[in-house]
Amino acid sequence: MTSNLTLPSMVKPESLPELLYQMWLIRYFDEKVDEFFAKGMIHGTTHLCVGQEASAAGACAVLEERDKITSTHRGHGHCIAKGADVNRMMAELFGRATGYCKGKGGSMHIADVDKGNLGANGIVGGGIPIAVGAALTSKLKRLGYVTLSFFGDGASNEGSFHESLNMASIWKLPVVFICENNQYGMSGPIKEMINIEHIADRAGSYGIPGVVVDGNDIFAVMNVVAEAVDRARRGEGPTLIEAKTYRWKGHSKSDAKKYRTREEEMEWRTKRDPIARMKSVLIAEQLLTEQQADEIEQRAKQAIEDAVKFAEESPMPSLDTLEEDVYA
Amino acid sequence: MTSNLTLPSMVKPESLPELLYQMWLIRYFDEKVDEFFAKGMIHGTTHLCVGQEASAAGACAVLEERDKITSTHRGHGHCIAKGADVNRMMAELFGRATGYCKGKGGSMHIADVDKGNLGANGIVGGGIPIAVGAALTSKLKRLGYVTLSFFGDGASNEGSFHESLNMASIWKLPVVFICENNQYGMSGPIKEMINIEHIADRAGSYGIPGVVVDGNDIFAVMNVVAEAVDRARRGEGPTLIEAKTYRWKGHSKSDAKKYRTREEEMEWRTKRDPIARMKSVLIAEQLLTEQQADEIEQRAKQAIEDAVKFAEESPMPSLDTLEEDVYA
Amino acid sequence: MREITYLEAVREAMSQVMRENEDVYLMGEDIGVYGGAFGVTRGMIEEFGPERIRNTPISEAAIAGAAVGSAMTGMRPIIELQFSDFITIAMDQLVNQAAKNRYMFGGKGKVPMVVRTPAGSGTGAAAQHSQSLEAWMVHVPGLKVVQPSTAYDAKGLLRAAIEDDNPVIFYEHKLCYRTKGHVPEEPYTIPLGKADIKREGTDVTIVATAIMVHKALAAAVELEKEGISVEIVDPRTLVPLDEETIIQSVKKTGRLVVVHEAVKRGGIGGEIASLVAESEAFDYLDAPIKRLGGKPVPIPYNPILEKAAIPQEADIIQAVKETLNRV
Amino acid sequence: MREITYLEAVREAMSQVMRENEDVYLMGEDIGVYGGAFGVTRGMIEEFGPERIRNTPISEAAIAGAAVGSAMTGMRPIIELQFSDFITIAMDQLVNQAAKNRYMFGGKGKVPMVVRTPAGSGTGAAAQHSQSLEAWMVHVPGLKVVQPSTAYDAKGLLRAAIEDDNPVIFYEHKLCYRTKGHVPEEPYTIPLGKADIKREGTDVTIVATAIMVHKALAAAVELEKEGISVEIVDPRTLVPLDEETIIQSVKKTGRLVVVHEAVKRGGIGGEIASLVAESEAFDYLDAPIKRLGGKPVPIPYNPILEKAAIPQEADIIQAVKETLNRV
Ligand SMILES: Cc1ncc(C[n+]2csc(CCOP(=O)(O)OP(=O)(O)O)c2C)c(N)n1
Ligand SMILES: Cc1ncc(C[n+]2csc(CCOP(=O)(O)OP(=O)(O)O)c2C)c(N)n1
Ligand SMILES: [Mg+2]
Ligand SMILES: [Mg+2]
Repeated sequence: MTSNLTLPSMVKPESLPELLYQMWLIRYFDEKVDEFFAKGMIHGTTHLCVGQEASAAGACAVLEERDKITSTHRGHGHCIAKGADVNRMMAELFGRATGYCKGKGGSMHIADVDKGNLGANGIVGGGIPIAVGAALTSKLKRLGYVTLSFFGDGASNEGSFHESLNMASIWKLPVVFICENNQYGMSGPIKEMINIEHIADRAGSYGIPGVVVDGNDIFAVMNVVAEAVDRARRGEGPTLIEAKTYRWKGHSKSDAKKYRTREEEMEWRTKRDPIARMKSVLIAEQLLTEQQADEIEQRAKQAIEDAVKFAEESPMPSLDTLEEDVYA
Repeated sequence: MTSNLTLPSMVKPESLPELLYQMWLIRYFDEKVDEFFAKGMIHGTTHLCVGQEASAAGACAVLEERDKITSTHRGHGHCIAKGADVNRMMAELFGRATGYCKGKGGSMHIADVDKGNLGANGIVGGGIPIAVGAALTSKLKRLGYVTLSFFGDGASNEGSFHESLNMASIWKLPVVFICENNQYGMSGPIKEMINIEHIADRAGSYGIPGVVVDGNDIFAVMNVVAEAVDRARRGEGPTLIEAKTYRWKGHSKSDAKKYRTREEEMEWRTKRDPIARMKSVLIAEQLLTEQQADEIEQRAKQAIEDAVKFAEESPMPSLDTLEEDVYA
Repeated sequence: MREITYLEAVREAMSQVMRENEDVYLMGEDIGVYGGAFGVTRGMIEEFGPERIRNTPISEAAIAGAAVGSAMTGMRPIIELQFSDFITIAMDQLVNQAAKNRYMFGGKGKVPMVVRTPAGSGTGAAAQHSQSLEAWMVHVPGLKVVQPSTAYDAKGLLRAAIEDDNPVIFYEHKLCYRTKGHVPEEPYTIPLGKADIKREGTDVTIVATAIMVHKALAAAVELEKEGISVEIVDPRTLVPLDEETIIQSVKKTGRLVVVHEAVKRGGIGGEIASLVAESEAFDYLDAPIKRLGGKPVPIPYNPILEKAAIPQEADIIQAVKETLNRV
Repeated sequence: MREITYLEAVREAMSQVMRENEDVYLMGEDIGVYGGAFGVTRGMIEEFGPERIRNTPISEAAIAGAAVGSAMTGMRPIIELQFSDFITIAMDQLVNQAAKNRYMFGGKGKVPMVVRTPAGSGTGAAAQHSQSLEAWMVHVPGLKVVQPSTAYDAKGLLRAAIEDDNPVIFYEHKLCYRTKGHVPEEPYTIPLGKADIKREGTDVTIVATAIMVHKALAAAVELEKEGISVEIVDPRTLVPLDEETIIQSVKKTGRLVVVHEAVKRGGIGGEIASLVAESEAFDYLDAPIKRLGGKPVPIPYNPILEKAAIPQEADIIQAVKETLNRV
């Protein structure tokens, strides 16, 4: 295979079909979760990242396994992209003992510490300082890993964003802040919640690079994140990346979406679907045929069906486990 | 009197000698407090603003009585500049019943709500959101007043700074943020605590003007703050002003000042004394004679002696008052 | 009398005060067209407009602080914190500023603000969205703390909280939102500091708060079948606390079970039990006081574990019987 | 044995662990050349350098959060919050993250970090710099809470806290800093969860924490003159709490006074009193349990008022006598 695509050095053209698979996996995972929630088959609430697959998959594609991420309430995509097993994820949503958190965490708290995912987070902005700390460990122990912190546009108005970026900057920590600007914080349009055009411009307050990227273009995301990761790994400190994207679904389980128009949604769904875009590039670049692309999609769909089966067949946690795991 | 000075419209040349008096009052107040603390005659701790008189006096000089301020742990200057009675201030430091807080607040909590001083604050950054709220009242009730929020360089790294400036900006609130950058947050040199040159540049994160001013030049301070106040009063929203200054004394009661050199201190004391600078301008502009200037200084000194006398002769609060004033 | 939900009662209390008093306004995340995370403010922005139903950025510290500053200068803000767990981000403004200003300033100024916030588990939202942290607030002089359990109480207490000249933390329980009750249409207040006897009885007193009032009521029905007569006291406000009503009830019944959802360790059960033990009711006690509270765990996600983490009807029945030596 | 101050003991514990274990480091405001607000870390940056004695910006939320992230990835951070009142700004990271991560993640990961922070009044620093908020932390499953009263305990407990694999809130009392005691030079640990009987006695048990241990000891000397023999139990750690030692003592003496500096309402006194009342010691009680705690006020500035806001030696003497019906 040869290709004219500009790719970061750590991403080989051969691996791109697998990345497409990952995007489909994310999408079908969340579509399935949506279905179950609509049917009332899952407890609690959930935040789906359908439409935002490229920022999760693209950003994590340039990471090494030892690298770490901190994620958010809208974290299934990050989790899958950082290498998690969809069976155990689905089992967690079903509250089963085989889930990543043994049924104790649910959608908002899936972590995969072994794979470097330091956890989804139910607190908006809560993961940002944690990423700073993980980066500090890397620096103090000279471990060479980089930490990538995902958060939303809304989170950029939390104090924790400000304190963390400043601290990471003055200490030149190996961390990359990636703001997935999906235009809304729940119902709050980011345009009304900040008085500047780009969240990336806030980098100026910390003397670090700020970059805006089309979050629905996985190639652009990979290149921008790769550069920031390199910079961080070289010891030159953090970068703030703003990936402009859109969530197709409502904010959480129940959302009448009164704060935006159906036209706006359609625009993003039809013209900027990150999966369709990647697929067409791969086909145009002859890295993939239509048929192979369909197979990839089907394989992902099937993996999610298998995950559901795994989850459904898994046991509930025993009541004895209630008081376990509080203290180490 | 005529003068070539550029002054904001609300400041009349005739009032300048009184402003010089106010700076002396601030200085002698804090020098006296320093003396008493050194002698162990006052309880607790204190943060002196000797050397920073121009930012307090200059900023408040352009305010109307109905305008409000929020202040800090280093708040005696702001308090005097906003019109407080030094007798009641000194009495408060002596813990007397006649003090502004009936002896319950002490140095860090003097407030003069009637005069629009919403309080010193022992929490770094704690007053900033309060100023936003006071400005919101002005806007909601169309009261036309402006709120000025003082805080230090160190406070600009608190989350509250970030959240407040953003909120004030998107709501176009009549508030002026004035950061008195005295180069250190306790022992932390601001140069090590941020990775940019000017804190004022953080205004860029909020889409508001950011202005650097020589905080030891009272004329410059008045002009810059007046413009920001005008803007706020016109309904055009907040401004961030950074007044570069220096505290002559240690951070608080006990401070070996190991984090800075005596030379640096001398430089600021001798070459940039805000009072000496104002005095020489007034004399050069023939708004004042040497002799009048001396009289002003003596009058201020005497006022502080009187304040001490008032405080010393005031009664201690009665034990009955302990449980009063918790609830309204 | 008309029946409405607890959620509607909260909304009605706010709307009525806002029609009467221009100084009252509401601030919070997604309280506008979204109607708030639980729908409490639905329709309010349409009536009162975006100036008085202020959608905020996600900035809890500034929301709380802006409320403090605005309250100090003459407004009566109500803020909605989307989940009471997020109070952790607003603590400085609530505890160090709102609660203390008046005292620190020697009795000058006042901070008439209400923090409305949904608490409690049972919705599957897990550890960071299910806490019951009211005990923290009880420990802070200068704050008042309200915890309504019924629609009727919610409406009257919220109005009282808004009219109060002090910062009031008003805990709404998520599982109470959909409960219905008779609620007069006209405005009324329930004074802060007045407990309510939710059921009269003679054998045991249960002091229960928020959702536990409902569980206790259900338990009482079962216990009655076994001939045990339970009196249920709902303090409604934890600060000020109506010690008198609790003590009188215990003097009558001679037995006390205290039950709350919050973690037992360090919860307000200890405070209430100790107050009673220190009071004249001590000599009337025929059995040791029983405390029920949440297990010492973060709230888990799985619904079975989630239920097991906090007291349930069966636990209350069991505790009452133990108190009566009838197990 | 050598005598050093409580402050020196804290410093020595940190320095010794840091010499042995590269994973331990310290973060906080002004802990470098300034030596911390109270001088606890004086000299440490000279020995360990600025990488391991990390001066931070004034950003309590990020300091706490960075400690969480760093602890989760293999370090053992100690953070110094300059005054324990500022924990209000770090609450989300401590309560929603540090305390809950392991549980939420189903037992994966651990958060071995220590939050050292000076608490208490008596220095004239007034309402925002004098609080005792340990009861909040006790209420949060996942945290451990330590409150040493002597130099010896401070050294051994701090080492245990650093070696513990969980987040530990370590309260240092400002007025204890200058107190001296015998402290071995070699490293040692005192297990978390082991109370210490600071004085043996037979008539009354006083459970006292932090500075109240010293006031209780002074009171005991006075009481002894009147023939009253007081036993003083210092829990030293509130989580885990050594219920056993407290219960045994009460069984022996039959009387209990609990005293802490924190505001009585909602303080841990209620928890301790209730635990005892619920325990087998209940039947041994010859008098109602007495709780002493701070008045329901923010700490005032004036030294006379400041003293009156919290229990003093005379109050303890009075409470003991009341318990013995000797007033
Ligand atoms: C501290 C905090 N405040 C509020 C919430 C409630 N909440 C959950 S997600 C959300 C919106 C977050 O917006 P953004 O950061 O843009 O992320 P997105 O949901 O768009 O992915 C809000 C307000 C929360 N979980 N935590
Ligand atoms: C939230 C909080 N953190 C820390 C402190 C301790 N402290 C008091 S003043 C100060 C330095 C503040 O620096 P800056 O904002 O520059 O004001 P300056 O003292 O220089 O006037 C510190 C760290 C505090 N009072 N509040
Ligand atoms: Mg968003
Ligand atoms: Mg400074």
